[in-house]
Amino acid sequence: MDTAPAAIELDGLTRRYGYRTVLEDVSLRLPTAQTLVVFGPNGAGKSTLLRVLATLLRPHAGTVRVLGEELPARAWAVRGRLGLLTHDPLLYGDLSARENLRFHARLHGVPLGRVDELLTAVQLERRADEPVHTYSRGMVQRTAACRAVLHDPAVLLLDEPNANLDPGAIELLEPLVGRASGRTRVLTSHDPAAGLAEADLVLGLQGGRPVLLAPAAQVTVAQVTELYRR
Amino acid sequence: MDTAPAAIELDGLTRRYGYRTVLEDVSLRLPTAQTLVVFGPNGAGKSTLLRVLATLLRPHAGTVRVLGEELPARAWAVRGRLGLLTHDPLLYGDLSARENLRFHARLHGVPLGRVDELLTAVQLERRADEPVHTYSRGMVQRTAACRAVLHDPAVLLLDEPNANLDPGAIELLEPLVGRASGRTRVLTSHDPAAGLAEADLVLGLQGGRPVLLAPAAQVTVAQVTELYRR
Amino acid sequence: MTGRPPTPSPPRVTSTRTAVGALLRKELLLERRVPQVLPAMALFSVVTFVVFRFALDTTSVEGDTASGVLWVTLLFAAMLGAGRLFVADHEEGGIEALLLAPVDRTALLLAKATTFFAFLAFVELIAVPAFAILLLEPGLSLGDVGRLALILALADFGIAVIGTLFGALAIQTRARDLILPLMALPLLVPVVISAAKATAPVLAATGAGAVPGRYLAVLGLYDLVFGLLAYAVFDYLLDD
Amino acid sequence: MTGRPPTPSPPRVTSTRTAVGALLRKELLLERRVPQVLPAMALFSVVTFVVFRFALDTTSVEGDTASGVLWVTLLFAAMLGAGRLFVADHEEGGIEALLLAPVDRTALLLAKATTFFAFLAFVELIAVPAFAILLLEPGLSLGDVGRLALILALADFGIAVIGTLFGALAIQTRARDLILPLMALPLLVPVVISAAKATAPVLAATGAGAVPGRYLAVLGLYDLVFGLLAYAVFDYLLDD
Amino acid sequence: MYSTKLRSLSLATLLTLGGAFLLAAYYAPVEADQGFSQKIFYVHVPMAIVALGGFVWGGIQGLLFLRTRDPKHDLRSYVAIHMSVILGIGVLLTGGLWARAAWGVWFEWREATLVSFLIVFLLYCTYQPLRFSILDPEKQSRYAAVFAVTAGAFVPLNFMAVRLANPFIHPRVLNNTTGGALPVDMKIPFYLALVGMTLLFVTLYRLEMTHKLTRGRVKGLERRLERLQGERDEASIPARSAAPQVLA
Ligand code: HEM
Ligand SMILES: Nc1ncnc2c1ncn2[C@@H]1O[C@H](COP(=O)(O)OP(=O)(O)OP(=O)(O)O)[C@@H](O)[C@H]1O
Ligand SMILES: Nc1ncnc2c1ncn2[C@@H]1O[C@H](COP(=O)(O)OP(=O)(O)OP(=O)(O)O)[C@@H](O)[C@H]1O
Ligand SMILES: [Mg+2]
Ligand SMILES: [Mg+2]
Repeated sequence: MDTAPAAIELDGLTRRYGYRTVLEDVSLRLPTAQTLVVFGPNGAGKSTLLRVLATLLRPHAGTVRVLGEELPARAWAVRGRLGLLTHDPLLYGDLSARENLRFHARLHGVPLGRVDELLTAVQLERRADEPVHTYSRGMVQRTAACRAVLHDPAVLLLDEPNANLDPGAIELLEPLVGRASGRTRVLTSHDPAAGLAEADLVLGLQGGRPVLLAPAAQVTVAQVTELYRR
Repeated sequence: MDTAPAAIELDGLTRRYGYRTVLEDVSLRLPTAQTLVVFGPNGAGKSTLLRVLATLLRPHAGTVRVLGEELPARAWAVRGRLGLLTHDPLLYGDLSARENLRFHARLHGVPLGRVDELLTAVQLERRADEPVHTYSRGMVQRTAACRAVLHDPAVLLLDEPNANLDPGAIELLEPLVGRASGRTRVLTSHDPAAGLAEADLVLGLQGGRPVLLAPAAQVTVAQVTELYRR
Repeated sequence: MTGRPPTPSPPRVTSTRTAVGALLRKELLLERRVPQVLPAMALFSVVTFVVFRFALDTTSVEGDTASGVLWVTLLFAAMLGAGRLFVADHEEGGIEALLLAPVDRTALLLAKATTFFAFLAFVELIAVPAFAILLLEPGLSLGDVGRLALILALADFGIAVIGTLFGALAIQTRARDLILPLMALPLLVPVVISAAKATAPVLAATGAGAVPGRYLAVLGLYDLVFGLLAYAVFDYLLDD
Repeated sequence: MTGRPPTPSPPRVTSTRTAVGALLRKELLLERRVPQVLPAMALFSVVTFVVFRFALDTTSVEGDTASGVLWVTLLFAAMLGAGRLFVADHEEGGIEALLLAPVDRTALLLAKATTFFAFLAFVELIAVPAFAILLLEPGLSLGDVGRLALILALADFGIAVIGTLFGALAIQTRARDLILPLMALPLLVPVVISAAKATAPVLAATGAGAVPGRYLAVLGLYDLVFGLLAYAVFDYLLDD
Repeated sequence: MYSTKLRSLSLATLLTLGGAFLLAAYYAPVEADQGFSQKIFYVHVPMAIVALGGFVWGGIQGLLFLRTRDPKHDLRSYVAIHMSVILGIGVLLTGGLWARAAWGVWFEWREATLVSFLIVFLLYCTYQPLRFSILDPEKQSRYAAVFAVTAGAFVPLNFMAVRLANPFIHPRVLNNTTGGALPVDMKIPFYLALVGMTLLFVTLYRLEMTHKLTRGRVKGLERRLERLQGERDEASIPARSAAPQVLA
C-alpha cells in the first residue's frame, strides 16, 4: 500500500443519491502525474465520481484519499490543490471573464497577474471585459478552463473538457489541462480512441460499477466501445 | 431561382448583437432533405445562425426563407415545422422528462402517445418520471433531442447535437435526428471528419463571414481543419 | 403557386386556447412541485397582519385604516409574487421553448395573468380571513363578503395584468427585483386607492355602508385600459 | 512521514478574512452592475410611503401606527432582499465554486450576512428620512435618531442572520422559495414586533418616550442566539 | 440646416416666454389673497401641463417605435421623457415654493393634483434605470418603449383616479383660477406662457435630438473608417449608455 506515492486512492467507494446507488465499490490507485480516463455510458456515474473527488459530495462508504488526505474528513486540506471543470462553468454570467477569474484568484490567494496571463493564453484577452453571458458556448468553456487551473492545482478533474471547444481551442488549452501540464488528471470522455490516447489508467463504469480497470496500454478501443453496448 | 425547391434560402443575411456584427452577408440555398453542416471556430456565429433560422433572432439585413416562408414576417407559419436543439436543453429542471415533453406536445398539438414512444426510443422510459435536474448531462441531452423532434419537424436545427452523448446514445438518436430521419438538417460541429461525413453542403464561418461554401463532396477534411487555424 | 417549394405540411398553428391550457397546466404542476409563489405571498400577508396587530396595540381597526392596511399588505404580497412569476421560465429557457412553438405569443400573457390572478385569489382566501380574525373590529356579514369579493376581483385583475407585464419586463433586466416594485408600485397606486376607498365602507364599524360606485368604475376602467394595453404590447417583450 | 505521498505543495488555505473580502467584493460588483441603486432605493421608499399615505388616508402618522408602517415596509424590503441574496450564486454555480476554494465555509455566512446587513442599512438610510419627511407627524430629534439607529441595527442583525441562514437552506434544498418565507417569516415575527414596539415611543407625537428596555433586550438576545446558531450550523447547510 | 431652424425656434421661445412673463408681472392683476407670490402660477402651471404632455408624447413615440422599429422614434421617446422629467423637477420646485408662500408648507398631501403629479414623476424616474439595466441596445429600446407606452396611458388615468379619491379640490386659488373662471387679464399672459413653455420644450427637445443625431453620425463614420482600415469593431465597444444611438 505504502510502496509508491499515489495521488488518488479509492477503496470500496460507494455513493448514493437517495435510494439509487450511483457508484458502487470503486477501488483504484492513481500515481502522481498520471492520467485516469473514466469511460461509461450516460448516467454511469462519471460526473458523480469526479464530484466526490472534488470534495463536493461525500462518499457513503469506502475510503477516498486525494493527495494523501482522506475525504471527507480532511477535505479542507486538499481543496486548494484541486481543479474542477464540469458540465457547468461555475461562472457569473453578469460578470466579465476577468472579474470572474479575479474573484476566484482572490478566493485562492493567487496573484491577480495570473488572470491576465491565462486570458491571453486562451485568446480571450480582447473579450475579457464583456459579461460572460454574451460569450459563445466555447468561449465560456475556455473561461471555465482558466478557472480550473488558476491556482495551479496538483490534481485536475475534467468532465468532458473538450465539449464545445473547437480544435484550435483544444490545442490552446493543451498546456493548461493536457498531459503537458504535468498534473495528475482524472478525465471523462465519450470518445474511446481520443480518450484512450490520453490515458495512463482506464476505468470503465456501467451503472456505477467498475467493469474495467486496467493500464491504458492493456486496453483496446474495442474494449472501451464494448462498454456502450446494451 | 425558382428551379428546385429549397428548404432554406439565405441571401445576404446579416445579424448584429449590439454593435458587433456576428453574421455578415451569408447566402446559401439548401434543398429539401439535405444536410448543411456549419463549421467555424468558437464565436464564429454558428449558434447565432441557427437561432436566426429558428425564428428566435430576427435578421438585420438580407432575406431568410425557411420552407418557402420569409422570416421574420411569416415566422408563425414555420414555427410548428422547425425543431431546435441547442446548448441549452430548454427543459424545466423541476419537472420530469415526461411532464416536460407532454407540455411541449400540448403546445405543438401533438398526441401525447408520441411522448412515451420517444422516451422508449431514447431508453429513458425507466427514469421518465424523475425530475430532469437529477439526470446526468447525457440524459438531459437525450430528453432535449426528444423535445426537438416531438412534433416531427420538417427542418431540424442541431447545435452540436452529440455533445455529452455516449456512442450508444448517438446510435439511438440516429433515426430521430440523423440522416435517416429524412429531414432537412442544419447542424454545427467541431469534428471535421465526423461533421463532413454527415454533410451534403458545408458552410465555413470565420468571425461571422462565410469563408467556405461548397458541396460536401468537394470539401476535404484538411480544408475544414484550416478554418480553425489562426 | 409555381416555383413555390412544396411545403411538406401546411403551417401548423396551435390554437391560443390549447396553448393557454398547456401553459396553465405547466404552471400548476411547477407550483405544486416547487411552491415558489404562493407560500411567500400568503405568509407575508399573514405576518404583516400579525405585526400590525401587535404594533398597533389596538386590538382592532375598522373603516379607512382597516382597508388601508389590508390593501397595502395585498399589494406588497402581490409584488413579491410578481417577482417570481417568470423566474423558472427565465432560468430554464421556458420562454424560448414557447417562442419555438406555433403559438400566439399573447398566450403567455393570458396564461401568466390567469395564473397570477388565481394566485392572488388564493392568497386572499387566506389573507382576508386572517385579517378579519386578527385585526378587524366588526365581523363580516355575508353581504359584505360578496361586496368585498367584487372589489377584490376587480383589483386583482389590474394587479395581475400590471404584475405580468412588468414581471416579464423586469426579468430581462439586470436589476430584476428592484425594477419591478419600482415601476409597478406607482402604476398600481390608483388601484390601491380605489380599492381601499371602495373597501372602507364595507369594513366600517358602524355597519357596512354602500360601496361607492365611482371607485368601482375607476377600477373597471383601469382594468379595461391596461388589459387592452398589455394585450397590445406584450408581444414586444418576447421578440428577439 | 514515511510512505506518505509527497504533496507537491502544502495545504493551501485562504484566510477567512481574505475570503470574506473577496466575496464582499464580488457582491458589490454584481450589485454595481445594477446601476443607480441609491436613487432606486430612494424611489422605492418614497413610493411605498405614498402608497401608505393614500391607503391609510391620513396625511400623517405617529407612534404605534407610524412604527407599524415603518416596520412592515422594512420587512417587505427585507423579503425582496433575502429572496435575491443567493439567486445569482445558485443560478450560476457560485456556491460550488466557493466550496471548491480552500476557504472556511462560514466565510460565506459572514459575507452574505454582511451584504444583507449593508443592504438593509442602506435601505433604511434612505427610507427612514423619507418616512420622517413624508409621513411622520413630529420631526425626529437627534436623540431620536440615535435611539432609532440602535433599534434598527439590532433588528437588522437578526434579519440578516435569519435571512442568510434560510436563504442558504432554501437554495440547497430544491424547495428554494418555499423554505425561505415558510421558515424565515415566522422566525422574524419576534424581531419585527419587538422592533416595532421599541420604535413606537420614539415616533410618538407627544414627544419621544423612553425606549422600553425589554424590547431591546429581546432583540439583543435574539441576535445572540441566532448569531451563534447560524455560525454553528451553517457548515452543514452547504455540505453535499 | 439643423442650426437655422433651431435658431429661429429659440428666438420664438425667448420672445413668447419673455412676453408672457412681462405681461404676467405688469399687466396681470395681483391676486388678492396671495399677493405677488401668485405670479409663480404663470411658470408653474404651464410647466406642469407641458411636462405631462411630454410624457404622453413620449408614449406615442414609443408606440410608433414598436410598430416601425425605427430607432428615431426611440430617440424621440427618450428625449421627450428626459425633457419632461427635467421640467417635472421644475414643477415640483416651483410648486413647492408656491405652496410655501401660500400655505406655509412645502408639500400638501391633501391636494390631489400634487400627489398625482408626484406619482407620475416617480414612475418616470425609473425610466433611466430601466434603460441602464438592459445591455442589449435593441432590447433596451423595445423595453423602454413598452414602458413609455404603458406609463403614457397611465398619466391621464392616474389623474382621474387620484382626483376622484380626493374629492376636495383645494379651495383657495384653485377654485377661482381654474379654466373658465380665470379673468381675462390673467388668461392672456397664462395662455401666452403656455405657448412659450411648449416652445421651450420643443426647443430643448430639438436641441437634444440634434446633439444625439450628430453624435450618432460621427460614431457611425468612425466605425466605417475603422472597418475601411480593416480593424474589426470588437476592440471599440462604446461605453455603456442608456441613450439610444442612431448610427448613420
Ligand atoms: C410641489 C408642488 C406642486 C406640484 C407638483 C404641482 C403640480 C401641478 C400640476 C401637475 C398641475 C397641472 C395639471 C392640472 O391642471 O391638473 C398644476 C396646476 C396648478 N397648480 Fe400646482 N403643483 C404644486 C403646487 C401648487 C401650489 C402650492 C399651488 C397654489 C397655491 C398650485 C396651484 C396650481 C394651480 C392653480 C393649477 C392650475 C389649476 C388647474 O388647472 O386645475 N400648485 N399643479
Ligand atoms: N442530484 C442528483 N439527484 C439524484 N440523482 C442524480 C443526481 N445527479 C446525478 N444523479 C444520477 O446519478 C447517476 C449518475 O449520474 P452522473 O452525472 O454521474 O452520470 P455520468 O456518468 O456523468 O453521465 P453523462 O455521461 O450523461 O454525463 C444518474 O443516474 C443520475 O440520474
Ligand atoms: N446575447 C449575446 N449578446 C452579445 N453577444 C453575443 C450574444 N450571443 C452571442 N454573442 C456573440 O456572438 C458571437 C457568435 O456567437 P455564437 O454563439 O453564434 O458562436 P458559435 O459559433 O456558436 O461559437 P461556439 O462554437 O463557441 O458555440 C460571439 O462573438 C459571441 O460573443
Ligand atoms: Mg456527466
Ligand atoms: Mg455555439
